[in-house]
Amino acid sequence: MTDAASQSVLPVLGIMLPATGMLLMLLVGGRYVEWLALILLPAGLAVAAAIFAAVWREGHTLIYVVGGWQPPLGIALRADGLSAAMMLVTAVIICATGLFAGPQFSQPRGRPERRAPLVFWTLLLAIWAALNAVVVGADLFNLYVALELLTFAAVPLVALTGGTETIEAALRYLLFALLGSVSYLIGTVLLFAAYGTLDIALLSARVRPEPISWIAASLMTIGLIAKTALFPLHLWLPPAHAGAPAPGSAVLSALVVKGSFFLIVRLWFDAMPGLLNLAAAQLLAGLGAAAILLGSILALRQSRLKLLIAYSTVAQVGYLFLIFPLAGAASEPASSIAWTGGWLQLFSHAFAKAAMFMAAGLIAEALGHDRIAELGGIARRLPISTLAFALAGLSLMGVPPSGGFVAKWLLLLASVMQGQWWWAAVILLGGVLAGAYVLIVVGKALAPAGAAAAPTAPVSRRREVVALTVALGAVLLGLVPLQPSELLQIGRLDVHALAAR
Amino acid sequence: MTSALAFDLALAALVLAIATLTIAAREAMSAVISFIAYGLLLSLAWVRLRAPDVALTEAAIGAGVTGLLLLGAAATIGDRQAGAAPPLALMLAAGLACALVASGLAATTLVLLPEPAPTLAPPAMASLATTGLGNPVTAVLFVYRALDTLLEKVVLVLALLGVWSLAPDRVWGGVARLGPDAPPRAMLVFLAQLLPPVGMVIAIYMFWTGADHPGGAFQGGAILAAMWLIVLTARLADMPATSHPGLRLLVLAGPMLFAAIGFAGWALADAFLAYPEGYAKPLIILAEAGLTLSIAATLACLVAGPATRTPPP
Amino acid sequence: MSTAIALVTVVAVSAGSIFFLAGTIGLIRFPDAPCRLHALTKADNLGLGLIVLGLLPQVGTLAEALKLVCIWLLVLFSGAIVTQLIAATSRHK
Amino acid sequence: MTIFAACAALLMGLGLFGLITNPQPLRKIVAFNILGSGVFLLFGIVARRGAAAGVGADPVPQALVITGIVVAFAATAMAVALLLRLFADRGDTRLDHESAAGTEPARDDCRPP
Repeated sequence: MTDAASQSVLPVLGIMLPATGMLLMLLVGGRYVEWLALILLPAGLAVAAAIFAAVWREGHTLIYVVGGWQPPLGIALRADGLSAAMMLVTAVIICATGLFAGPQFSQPRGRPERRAPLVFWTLLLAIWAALNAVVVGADLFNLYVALELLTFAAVPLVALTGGTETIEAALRYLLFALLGSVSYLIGTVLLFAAYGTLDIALLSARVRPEPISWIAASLMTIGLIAKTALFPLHLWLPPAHAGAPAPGSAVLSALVVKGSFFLIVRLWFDAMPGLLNLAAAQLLAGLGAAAILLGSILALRQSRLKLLIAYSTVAQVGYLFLIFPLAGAASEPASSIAWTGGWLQLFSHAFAKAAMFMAAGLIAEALGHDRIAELGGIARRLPISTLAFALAGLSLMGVPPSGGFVAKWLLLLASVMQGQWWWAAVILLGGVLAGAYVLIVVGKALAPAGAAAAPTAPVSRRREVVALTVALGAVLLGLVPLQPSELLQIGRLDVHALAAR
Repeated sequence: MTSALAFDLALAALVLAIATLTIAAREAMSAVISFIAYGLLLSLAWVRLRAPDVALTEAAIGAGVTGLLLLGAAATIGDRQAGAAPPLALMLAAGLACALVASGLAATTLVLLPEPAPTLAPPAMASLATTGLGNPVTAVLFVYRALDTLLEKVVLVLALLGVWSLAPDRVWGGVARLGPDAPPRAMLVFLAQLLPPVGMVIAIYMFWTGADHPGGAFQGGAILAAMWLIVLTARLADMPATSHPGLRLLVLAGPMLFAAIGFAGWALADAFLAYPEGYAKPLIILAEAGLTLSIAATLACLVAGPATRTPPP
Repeated sequence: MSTAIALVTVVAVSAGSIFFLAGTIGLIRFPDAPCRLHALTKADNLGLGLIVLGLLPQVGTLAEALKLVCIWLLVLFSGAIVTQLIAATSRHK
Repeated sequence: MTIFAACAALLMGLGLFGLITNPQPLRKIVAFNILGSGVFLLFGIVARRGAAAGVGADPVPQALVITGIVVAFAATAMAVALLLRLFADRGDTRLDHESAAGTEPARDDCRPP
């Protein structure tokens, strides 16, 4: 069924390395957890890099048939260009988060095991395994299990600090996520009932534009939207993402919400090509546009830094949904431009948002609070963190030469080329609003310290540098030549070619 | 045929009536009790749908262990927590929306599903001989779609970690509280002395027979968990501390063994989670044995909840 | 012969069902916990016993028959103890 | 089978209604379980429709349901644990506290001692 050259065990390793690593951590406990992390993080990065290199070099999808049982009876894993890019970005952000979190979550020597370090490191690896399973999954039910893995890793991370507010945020997040899972599951069973397979490639060949496909796709999309926190199902996100400890927020905002978004794209572009029609695409993008405007305006009104950043995630996730009308239309090259722009937005937001939450975490640690009104003088105390925040902000605003700029520019270009100018207006307005909320924070940080400025706690220089490096990553993404656009197309054709057989 | 139809109708009506009771019940405790009855009746529906494996799982986990968990929560919280019910207009709107959803789904399943229905039963049965198993559901769980099962075990461990992580920092690694603080009644102790040996035999039978007949690791594990919980509630054994290396090993051994068998398949049988020819059945039974123990420990720990007392010195 | 066996089954299972019905009505209608338990135990012990008895002639193998009897014994045993526990708890309150 | 298909749809509707309208999180969790079991029943109907090759129901959806029941239990356990912790901390379990983290300064007690 598949040519030998594309068989590779690497996707399995991408899932199983962090998954078994997580089990091992729980088994050994105590100080060994950090040592294991020290081994597993680079190893996982190496696997991701190997997959990226293999897909790049060979130019087609890597496939692994688990247990040798071909779909539809068995489960296959597929790493196409998009999966490879997602895996690499995930690995880089996870490793950076690990470096950032190292001093915060370390076990003291010769004392009983502490709660937070053990839980944090195991959850970090579990999130990694789940995200890798989501991006290489090719079976709708296997993807359901992967999504649940992601949820069950993310929820305790929200509640990690143990504050009552965060427990409540975690519970609300869990309830939203469970409703989303159920909705997704109904769609899955309907598709299986109609077409007798759960495999995405087989499904894309069998699916017909008929009512049951529509119903299934809608239910699955609604479920995934609840997990992605697209407006109007975004209510759970700000308290959850703001309540987690800084490294947790970084991973949640940068990566976890993207996992379910990735599946929405998989569903409409890979599993059910040709089913995406204008009305559905415009509706999704319309919700995205509402999220951009509403999220940005709410971000402007926040008095706390972490909540501001969390609302900014609501807004930035909105941009991703512009991919549906812009890349879904069959008008080359505009749709390819939009496709590249959409994914670049995802990647640059991942870097920018991770950096922002890291910087905000350091600022909160130094001040003992994160009230925006009382940030005065922090630029002098923590110049590196402030710079990291500002650089990440540039990418969110879409200022050249950042990755966010290129992404938004490509989306803008695509919408103008296709005559869908209203999305262009939203993109520009969103950029202006993002500029406003970033400038409020930076302006306050640059202001002189107030008379009642509290003394600041010392902050690790190493962690500041990690935040800055991640922010630089967001900027540098804008300088990468547009070659990745070709990578992002790898496998899209493969799936269709497979479908044709 | 008509008597079967009448039975199905009565069963479905009863299931729906009890579900309505569960949703509409005034007190949390009555809702939970009717939920357990609902789960048991539902497992009869699964028998009628010719899915005895699912019926056992629903009865053991869906009704049994979930019910136990919810009973504990309802006993602790009661109805003291009640927030205000939404206004009537909102209730009506929600009711209308849910009725629409239900009728839409009913119409979808009754009208839109294709005839003849697509099925994977023929390929699943055709390959059954190569696995050496007699129960096709076990074959799907441990051979064809073993990756799902493996990841789902990780989900279960992760849920336990999530529950444990809710312990306050000062009691981390401590002991969970199970049941009331009062000393156990003599009758309970008597039950805990007599029932577990029988239960263990049934659990082992359930896991062992799963290869060829309805049953398996989940159902056996759930029964084992229930037996352990009875023993712990009767204070015949101490609840182990969540930091106890033995407990952690017990929880993790099954998933790790299964993963190890998966990797061994990669080395010896050309594919991750493939079994070498002729060794499929013994390896699956080995994995299931480990998983039965781990599932039992995990389910029991999930019911017991996070630590509330400091670890013993 | 087979008619006689079938008759035994029908009579025994019907009688068992009547006990269950009566027990359930008692469970719903009786005022307090001890009365309800009194009704319930009749259903459990006698009703199930009669049903098992009725089914015994229908099974094919000895193992199946043993399983049926085991089920009845287990229900008898756990039912008796749980009833005691519930009664003790309700008296305590 | 038609009967159980209608039953499954109604169960999903009931569960959804309880999940949306009941203000008590514990009752929401119970409702989620009813909703979930309705979905699983749908799997069962699909399995029964796929009876072939000498088995009364397609084993693949049956296996998926078994996996699903275990995952639903894990979700219930996590939700109940969060709920009990919330109750222990605050004495109620309402989820309608507005601006969850808006009033309180950031707490980060995961810092090393």
